[in-house]
Amino acid sequence: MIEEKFASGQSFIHQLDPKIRIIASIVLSFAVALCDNLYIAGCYFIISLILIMMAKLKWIDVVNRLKPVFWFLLMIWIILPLTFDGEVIYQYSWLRITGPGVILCCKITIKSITILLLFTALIATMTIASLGNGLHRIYVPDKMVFLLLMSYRYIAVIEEEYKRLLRAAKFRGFKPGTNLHSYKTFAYLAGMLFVRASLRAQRVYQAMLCRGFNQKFHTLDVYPSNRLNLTFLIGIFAASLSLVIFEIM
Amino acid sequence: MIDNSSIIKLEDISFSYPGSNTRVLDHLNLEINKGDRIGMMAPNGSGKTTLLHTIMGLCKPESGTIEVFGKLLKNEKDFIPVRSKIGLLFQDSDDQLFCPTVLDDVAFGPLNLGFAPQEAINISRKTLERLGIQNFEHRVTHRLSGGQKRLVALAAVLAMEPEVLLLDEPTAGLDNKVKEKLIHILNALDISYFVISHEFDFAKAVTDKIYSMENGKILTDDEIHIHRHEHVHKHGKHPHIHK
Amino acid sequence: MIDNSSIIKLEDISFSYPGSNTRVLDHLNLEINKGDRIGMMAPNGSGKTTLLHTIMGLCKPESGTIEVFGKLLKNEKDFIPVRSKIGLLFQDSDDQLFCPTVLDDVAFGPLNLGFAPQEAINISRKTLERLGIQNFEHRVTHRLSGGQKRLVALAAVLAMEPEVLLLDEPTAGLDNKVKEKLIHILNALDISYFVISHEFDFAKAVTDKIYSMENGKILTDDEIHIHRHEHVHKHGKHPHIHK
Amino acid sequence: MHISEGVLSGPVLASGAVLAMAGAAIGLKKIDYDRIVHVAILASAFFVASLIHVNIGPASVHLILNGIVGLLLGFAAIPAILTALLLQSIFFQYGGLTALGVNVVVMAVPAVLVHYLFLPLLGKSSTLTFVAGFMAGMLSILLSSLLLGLALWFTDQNFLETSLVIITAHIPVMIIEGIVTGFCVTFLLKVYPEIIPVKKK
Ligand SMILES: Nc1ncnc2c1ncn2[C@@H]1O[C@H](COP(=O)(O)OP(=O)(O)OP(=O)(O)O)[C@@H](O)[C@H]1O
Ligand SMILES: Nc1ncnc2c1ncn2[C@@H]1O[C@H](COP(=O)(O)OP(=O)(O)OP(=O)(O)O)[C@@H](O)[C@H]1O
Ligand SMILES: [Mg+2]
Ligand SMILES: [Mg+2]
Repeated sequence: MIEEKFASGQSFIHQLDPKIRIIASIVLSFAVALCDNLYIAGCYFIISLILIMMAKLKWIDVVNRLKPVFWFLLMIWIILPLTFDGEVIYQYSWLRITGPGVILCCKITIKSITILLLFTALIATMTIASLGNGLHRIYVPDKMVFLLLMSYRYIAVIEEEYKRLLRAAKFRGFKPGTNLHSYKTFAYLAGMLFVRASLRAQRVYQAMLCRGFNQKFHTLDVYPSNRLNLTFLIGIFAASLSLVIFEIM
Repeated sequence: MIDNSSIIKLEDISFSYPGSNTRVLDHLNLEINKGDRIGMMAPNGSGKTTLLHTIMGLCKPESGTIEVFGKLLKNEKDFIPVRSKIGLLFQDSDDQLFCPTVLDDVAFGPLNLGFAPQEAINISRKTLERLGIQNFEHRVTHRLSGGQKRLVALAAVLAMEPEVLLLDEPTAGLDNKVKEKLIHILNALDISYFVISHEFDFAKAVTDKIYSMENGKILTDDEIHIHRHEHVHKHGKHPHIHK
Repeated sequence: MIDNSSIIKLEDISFSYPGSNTRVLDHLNLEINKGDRIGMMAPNGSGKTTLLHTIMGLCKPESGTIEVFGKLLKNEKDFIPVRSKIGLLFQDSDDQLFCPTVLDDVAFGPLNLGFAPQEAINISRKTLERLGIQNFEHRVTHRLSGGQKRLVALAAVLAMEPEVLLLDEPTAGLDNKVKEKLIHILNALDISYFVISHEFDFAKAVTDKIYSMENGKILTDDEIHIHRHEHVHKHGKHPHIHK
Repeated sequence: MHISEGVLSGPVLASGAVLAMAGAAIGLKKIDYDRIVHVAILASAFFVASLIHVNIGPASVHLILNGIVGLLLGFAAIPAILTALLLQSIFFQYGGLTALGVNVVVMAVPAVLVHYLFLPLLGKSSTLTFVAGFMAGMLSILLSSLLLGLALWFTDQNFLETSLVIITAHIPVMIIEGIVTGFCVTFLLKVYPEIIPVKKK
């Protein structure tokens, strides 16, 4: 279930330094989030599509990945046009759809999809290991990077444990339903996960001590800087800066 | 029912894990009849656990048929009622015990079967007594020793009054005392079982015939034979069982 | 240094886990000398893992002395420099491989020892090569198979260039191919080691003497003896190793 | 409980990001090196537990359990939740980078609050333990949905109705989280009390 589906490509984007990709995606995402003009948001959307193409990702996978957002957008489109104040563009008895509501929905739709596409193209295309490396080099504290890497490392192990526990419960005739017994059972399963996590943490810490861990994290920085990275970053900066200036004017 | 009616019948079962292209089970056939006490000894990774999971409907075979109590089982729904009639003891007891106390854990199955709490408690007490561990009742499962956990897991399975037991390496991690106890318990049971073990002495003590597995197929009694081998031991002053 | 100088010397060590009143180690003595290749076979729960953890200073004994390389180790501080000279291979490789990629993991130790990143990488590459797994370098550790994980964990330990290895059931869960590989690797090493195993064939193939444990004490070679026993097998057409 | 990208205004996003960073910094500072593995692996357990789906009638919701994480970790819950949310974004695309800060605040502030409110009550008696757990679970979801509503309301006062819908929709979740957290705390206290941090005076 936990897979890094997009991380294993050979495209131009995949070859960029993780640090560069993280910075680029932060800059672009915030530029999009702050943008208030539908047309300019459209430009960002095109940029994000270009980045996805540059990363050579399969469209079907990308669309699948966006599914949770589509549900959210569906909800937005149902609620906002009806609840926003402003000029009424359509009325049917007490139902009134307002212009500002519809425009806001369009903006949210474009902006949210754009930000997620940027994230997919730039961040989801690296392994968590590279992400950790990149974060370390943009001066995210050691402990935070370590937390991320370590937590990722053990998710798969703990998930396996959860599956086995749930399987055992099912073998003993457990049928999840809307009742206290079910909630109690899930509480016990979750509790057991925390217990096992804690016991494993003890053993892992012991293993770290045995390997000479002395309260300091070291990392291997093996990304040589090259001109491509810089060019890409300058391109991204230039694009977002010009769009921001354009919007202000 | 006739005494040797078929309880579990696998025919021509093939299975491989998704993403792997070796068949763990390869056109496998197996029949467990009423009254059977079958042992299974086979190397690590030969697919024993997978076989048990297939019987329980956890691994969906690519081909072949599974019949339990004379009924053909096809989809998840068919397996649900069957699961409470087949008692599976997991390879690792830690995966099987998730309730706070021993009594809670043993009562979990009966509660799921629809017994009222008091009845479930009675059933559980009786089962614990049967295994001679009634004094564990209020112990916290997670703090029991490996052997104690195994016995509680067995009690949890027996409390559902299954018609057949599937035991996945019940002696792994147990010391000799607990093993002897387990031998007594199994021999006193009047239900059929199928037990995986790496220990010949144990398997021999609790079963009537021993199967093996190779290349995804079952090898029955006449295809395997007894073989002598060296082992290290303390001066045989204690009765011992090998691991 | 004389060839058979003492590397690890435990004297009169007693240990029990907090909250429990049984002594897992009870006035135990053990000496590992330079050049020793010692095997340890003992039942589950007899305290083998606890023994190794005591040597590493992860379990603090109630009484007795621990001497490593001739130095008396008393508190946490004394153990720190020693830990990098003793390589402990954990029973569960998942506990030991906590870095994202294989290279990161193997380099973790050397980096902690103060090597510069590039040097650490070189050491790690060389170690991986030595075990014939240089092509794993950029693999994600948790996606490796059980046997692969074990080899990487061994590489991680060896990369610290320890003067003695403590191996906790290195073959558990491994198939025969990996086992044979491990036998070759261990036999090609020129450092002393102490290896816990439940498999006689393996222990015999890689060690010169075999100890056991009982009641919290070590039993040495002359207190145990080789013993013949029956086992079930398919017609011995394959080379096999018992579990 | 996530707020999606592209909804919130600049000032709200910025305050969320700043608060989350400050909180994470405090949290990290409180984690000693010998506890960091513990926090990391509990964060993985939190991630996995939040994949557990429970039924409510015909529908099913996934557990959130930020209350438990808060009880177990205190301030360290902030970096733990940040980690889990970032990993969720990467694996499931529940969010991107800009709303991450706000989402961390929404989930983690109630978690920390609940730690200081209810931890002292745990273990006094079995009823009190369950009640404290229930309150911790329920209150953390209630506060989270209030914070989420507040973030929307600060963005545009027109979001008032939307906020109310969200808070109302979470009422059943609050009850379930309360029950599950109550049982879970009881379980932990009985089975492995060492996991519950005790106050050093
Ligand atoms: N979830 C899984 N995904 C992929 N392969 C698996 C999975 N579980 C087991 N296997 C593989 O299937 C084969 C059979 O595994 P199985 O657990 O059935 O063996 P076993 O006979 O029970 O071994 P053991 O004696 O170690 O318990 C092994 O090669 C194993 O690596
Ligand atoms: N953390 C712990 N707290 C309390 N008791 C423990 C702990 N770890 C181990 N024990 C107990 O100490 C005894 C020795 O355990 P240990 O793990 O050293 O045995 P072992 O010989 O390594 O067994 P195995 O072959 O199963 O690995 C066992 O009875 C076990 O239940
Ligand atoms: Mg098995
Ligand atoms: Mg051990």
